[in-house]
Amino acid sequence: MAIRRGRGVAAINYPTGMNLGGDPTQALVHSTPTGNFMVTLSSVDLGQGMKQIMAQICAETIGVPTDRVVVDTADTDTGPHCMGTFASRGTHRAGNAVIQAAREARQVMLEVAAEELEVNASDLETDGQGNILVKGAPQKSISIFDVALSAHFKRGRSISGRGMFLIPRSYPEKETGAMKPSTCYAHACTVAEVEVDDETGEVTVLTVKNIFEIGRALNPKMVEQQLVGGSWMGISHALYETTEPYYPNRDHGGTDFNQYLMPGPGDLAETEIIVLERPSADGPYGAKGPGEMCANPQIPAVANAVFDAVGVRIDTLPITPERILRALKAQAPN
Amino acid sequence: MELRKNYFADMRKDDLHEIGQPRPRSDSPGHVTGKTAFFADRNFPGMLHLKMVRSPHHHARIRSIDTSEAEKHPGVVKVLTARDVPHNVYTILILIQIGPEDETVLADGKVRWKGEAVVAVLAETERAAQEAAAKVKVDYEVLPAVFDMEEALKPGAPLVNEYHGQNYYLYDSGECRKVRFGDVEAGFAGADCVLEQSYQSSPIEHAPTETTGCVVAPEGNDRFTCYTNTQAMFFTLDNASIILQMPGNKLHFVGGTVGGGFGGKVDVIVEPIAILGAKLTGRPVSFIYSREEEMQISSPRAAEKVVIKDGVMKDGRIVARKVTGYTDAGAYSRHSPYGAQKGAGHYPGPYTIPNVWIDTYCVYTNRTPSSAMRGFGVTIGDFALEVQMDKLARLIGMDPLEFRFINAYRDGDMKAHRQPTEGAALIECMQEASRAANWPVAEKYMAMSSYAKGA
Amino acid sequence: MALALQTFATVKDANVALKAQGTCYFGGGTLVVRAANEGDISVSGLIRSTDPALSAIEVTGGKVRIGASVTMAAIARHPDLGTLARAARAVGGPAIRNMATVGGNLFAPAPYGDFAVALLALGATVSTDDGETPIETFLANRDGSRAIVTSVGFTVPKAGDFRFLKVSRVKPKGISVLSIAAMLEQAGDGTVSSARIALGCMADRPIRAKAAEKALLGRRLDQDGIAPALAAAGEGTSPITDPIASAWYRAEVLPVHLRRLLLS
Amino acid sequence: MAKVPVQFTLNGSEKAEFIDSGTTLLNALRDKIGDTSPKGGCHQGTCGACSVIIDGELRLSCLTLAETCNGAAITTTSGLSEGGVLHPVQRAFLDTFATQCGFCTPGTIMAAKVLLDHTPNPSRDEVVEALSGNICRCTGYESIIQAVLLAARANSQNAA
Repeated sequence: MAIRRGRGVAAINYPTGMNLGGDPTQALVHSTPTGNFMVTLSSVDLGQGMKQIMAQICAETIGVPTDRVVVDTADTDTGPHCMGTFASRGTHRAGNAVIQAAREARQVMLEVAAEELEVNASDLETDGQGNILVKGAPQKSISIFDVALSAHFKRGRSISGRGMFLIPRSYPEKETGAMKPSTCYAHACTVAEVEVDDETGEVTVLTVKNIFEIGRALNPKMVEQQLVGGSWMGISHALYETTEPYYPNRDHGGTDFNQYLMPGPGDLAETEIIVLERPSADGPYGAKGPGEMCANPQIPAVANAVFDAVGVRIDTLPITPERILRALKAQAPN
Repeated sequence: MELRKNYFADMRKDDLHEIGQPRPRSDSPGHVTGKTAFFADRNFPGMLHLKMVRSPHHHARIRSIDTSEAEKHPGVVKVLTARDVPHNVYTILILIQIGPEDETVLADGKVRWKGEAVVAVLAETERAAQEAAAKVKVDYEVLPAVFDMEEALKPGAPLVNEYHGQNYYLYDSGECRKVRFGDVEAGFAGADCVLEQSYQSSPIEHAPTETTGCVVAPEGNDRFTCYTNTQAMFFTLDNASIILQMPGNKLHFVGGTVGGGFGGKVDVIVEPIAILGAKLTGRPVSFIYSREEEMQISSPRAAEKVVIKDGVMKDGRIVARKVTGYTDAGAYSRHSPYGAQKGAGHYPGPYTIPNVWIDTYCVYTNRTPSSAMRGFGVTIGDFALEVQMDKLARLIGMDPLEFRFINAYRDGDMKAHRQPTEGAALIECMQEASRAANWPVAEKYMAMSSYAKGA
Repeated sequence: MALALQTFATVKDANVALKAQGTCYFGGGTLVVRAANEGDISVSGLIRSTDPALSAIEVTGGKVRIGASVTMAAIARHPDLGTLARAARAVGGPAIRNMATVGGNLFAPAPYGDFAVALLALGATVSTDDGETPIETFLANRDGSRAIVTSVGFTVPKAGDFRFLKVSRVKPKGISVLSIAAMLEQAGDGTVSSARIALGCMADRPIRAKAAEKALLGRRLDQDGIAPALAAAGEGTSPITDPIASAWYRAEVLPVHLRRLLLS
Repeated sequence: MAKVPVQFTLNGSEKAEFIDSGTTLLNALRDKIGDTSPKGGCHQGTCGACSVIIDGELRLSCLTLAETCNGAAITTTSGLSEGGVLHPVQRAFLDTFATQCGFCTPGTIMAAKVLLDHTPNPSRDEVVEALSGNICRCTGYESIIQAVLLAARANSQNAA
């Protein structure tokens, strides 16, 4: 009996947004009379925190703190069209639409402020705390609260904006496959370290070190949530998950969380996450989609680590103890 | 988590107020107090429960359906069959002109996978719906089924889906999506070593803790509000509009926080039939997948087979790569033709290779239709590519990490699908991995950059 | 018919009610309520008894009697049942252990029923109003069993004589790849004087590894001593195939895990 | 259908309802009483999203029949915060970013609370064991484990 150790590496990239484009998302932004901002979308928050991120993007663009922004989404009677939350497109597509809408609203806001302060709108800037200042003369300022009141009740201006983001659809050329699948790509490299019990085929993932390049971490704590959860799911895909354990045989598919296997809280690898940021040319504040790609590199990294440990290649997912044991027995001289 | 700000610092503004800040999530207080409203937290008086009668066979002709006993069962309000569905044959990607329509909302004449929806029962209680469902009599003539993609592609295999006419999706490029770049055969001929390997996966479930479902309430003005956990509001609304032949302005979709999606809630399955039930009964209707349905009926990530043939030089350069990918769509398309095509755009991975040949097939078999999942079209391909990379490195006696540096794409490199590389960062990720994992590589690799060569 | 629960003060009355069609005994609910939730419409009447004896644990002179309604959690925390705590904790997660009963575990199909594996190794007896039955006989006939199980009884093992191992893919709460319980008494010279070994998942219900038991007698618990038992461990088994593992895999790793348990 | 009376306290307040016999506590709480904080993730006892505390013990409300809870004291996550002040476990879940989609959160918080009620200073292994019946598909569990450990530290500081 032996517990054998190995490590493996994998490096990947991943496209942001719906493959081949053609996937529009719209956003509307308007201010309330007291200078709070509503973002209206029909995008769906799946738990990844889209509402929070859209609020931060709008707040940054308008120049107010995030808690002054409310996001109203996922109602087709109020929200303008969004293609949906999938393909790592939420932050990128909706974020761009929100920026465009927020910029338009900001412009009206600055125009109203300019009238109040009797300066040119182009001479104004926001301080991020809810005030509009004259560049170079910050003592001359007005609060966004007062600007919104003025816009509503005195000047009859709507501080609002419309945003639409569309990557034009690419059609693959039939014979060569020339096409534009995506405008930006996230990157990752994972090193996994495993122990394999060579009598039972059981694998323990000891550590995973994940390096992710995601364009821009708009909210680092929320990025961390995605990346840690994704890394767990990647290991889960590598070693545990399938609805058809004897594929292509259809029998014995799991029907509950006892039979459908995923690592439990007692199976966690020591997980290290390092984030690099190379802003994308067309992402909101440079962001790319981190949510999907973060679950990919662990799978081959673990597979390669298993080989490094016991010298057998399991080229079929998931890499179950049974597959490892069969391979070890096939390899061993009888 | 650590942010390594030393990379690409010249490309980034780090003086923003809200972006880059770890603000607390505005939705979390609702989550920890149990106040967040998920779709199923809405309860309406008089709500009916929908249960589906499903096919026990992988492939069968339906000779007859007798719902008379079920309709008489106490508590049953309505029993729906294919003839109740206005536009019963549909496909979701028709909205972006990817046809043909190939799937039935309720089976009509045939079932093509075990678990396919045949009859919908609406009753006052879940129990009554279950009991009535057991009284629906369906007379099946069992047909030969095919489960293996290679078998399905052979001449004479049972035909899974008549709307396609063959067991693969027909792209405008033919039986597969193709990418042709350089001369792959010449590349193999000139290579020091050639390695061809095959990789396989089996279906994977999203397994969100909240199962797929919706609650539909008539608004009393000929409009219907559908509370749903779909990942795509208008995509679902527009498909429901087509299936029900109802103008979109009669439909109001309300989503919100979804209890996990991972791609599993982009199919349009529960909403149309629940809206139809609400329309025909005038009552609110709840259709929520059981956990068993979520695990075995909802679309999984497709099983894939990936065959990779590489030509590599002893100095570490990959000179030719041929990839043949097969996506097991199950019985219907759903999003699989799109996923298989996405694979074609992803191969040969983040590496610059002068000669590339890619074919990706979307194959039909008699199993649960597969669809999108986190990493759609790429996850399994990356497993295959990166295990192959490991094998190639060992084949030529090179460190697997150094081998990747040699081939990593950089800004300006032409990809196989003829887009120049922009914004690459693979090299920097690997440099950081080398440090973090204490996996040393030669200094020349640590000195590399993703910026354009020579820049 | 809609589901309905009927509650009786005595086991006797509950047994009478169970003679009606479509009835089933309701213990902790982890099996029967789940089945109803999943659409099993064959049961419409759930019958339970609130007889306090069903919830009692009596330990007298080395003998223990555990009422059928006693939960896994209650066993795991009982001061006199420390040797069994590991087996009780092998069942489910904390919430399940607060609900799952000893009686129910006797009926749980593989890969469930790990505590019944322990009871089989302990040579327990199973009591109903009709009398006592050796657990082995009870398990073999459980599909046709209608009388309410009232308790299980056994001799509390000496510390060190009883060993239990559950192998699962998911930690700490996965269902079993297999489980093994062993009741081993050793003579003064360290040789095994009596052995009862029970296996979970090596059939559709817990079974004894009788060939291995026999092969251990008179042997020491060391690498050489246990070799014949390991070689015989699979005799008479027909492991289940399920989403967790195939019969092939279970058969392959049974001797490995048995060795680890015996040498532990 | 035969209606049966049930009466128990929910988060300290008396509740009395007539329900169909055989109704699970989960359905009674959600559909009759209007407490939707316990979630139905599986109705099989395999996910833990419906976890509640009954007389101090963690239970799965999807496998508990409501009529067996007569006279019981039931706690759900919706009743944990008092006067708008979050329970230390709730606070800790916010501080460690331990919620993503939030569907498993109420059940997991119940499991964490009952652990800390009995074991104020748990080890990591004890936390892992206590959470083992609560499936989370988003987080990978680490942030939840950290939340419970943080809540325990907060408790012990308050006690000191």
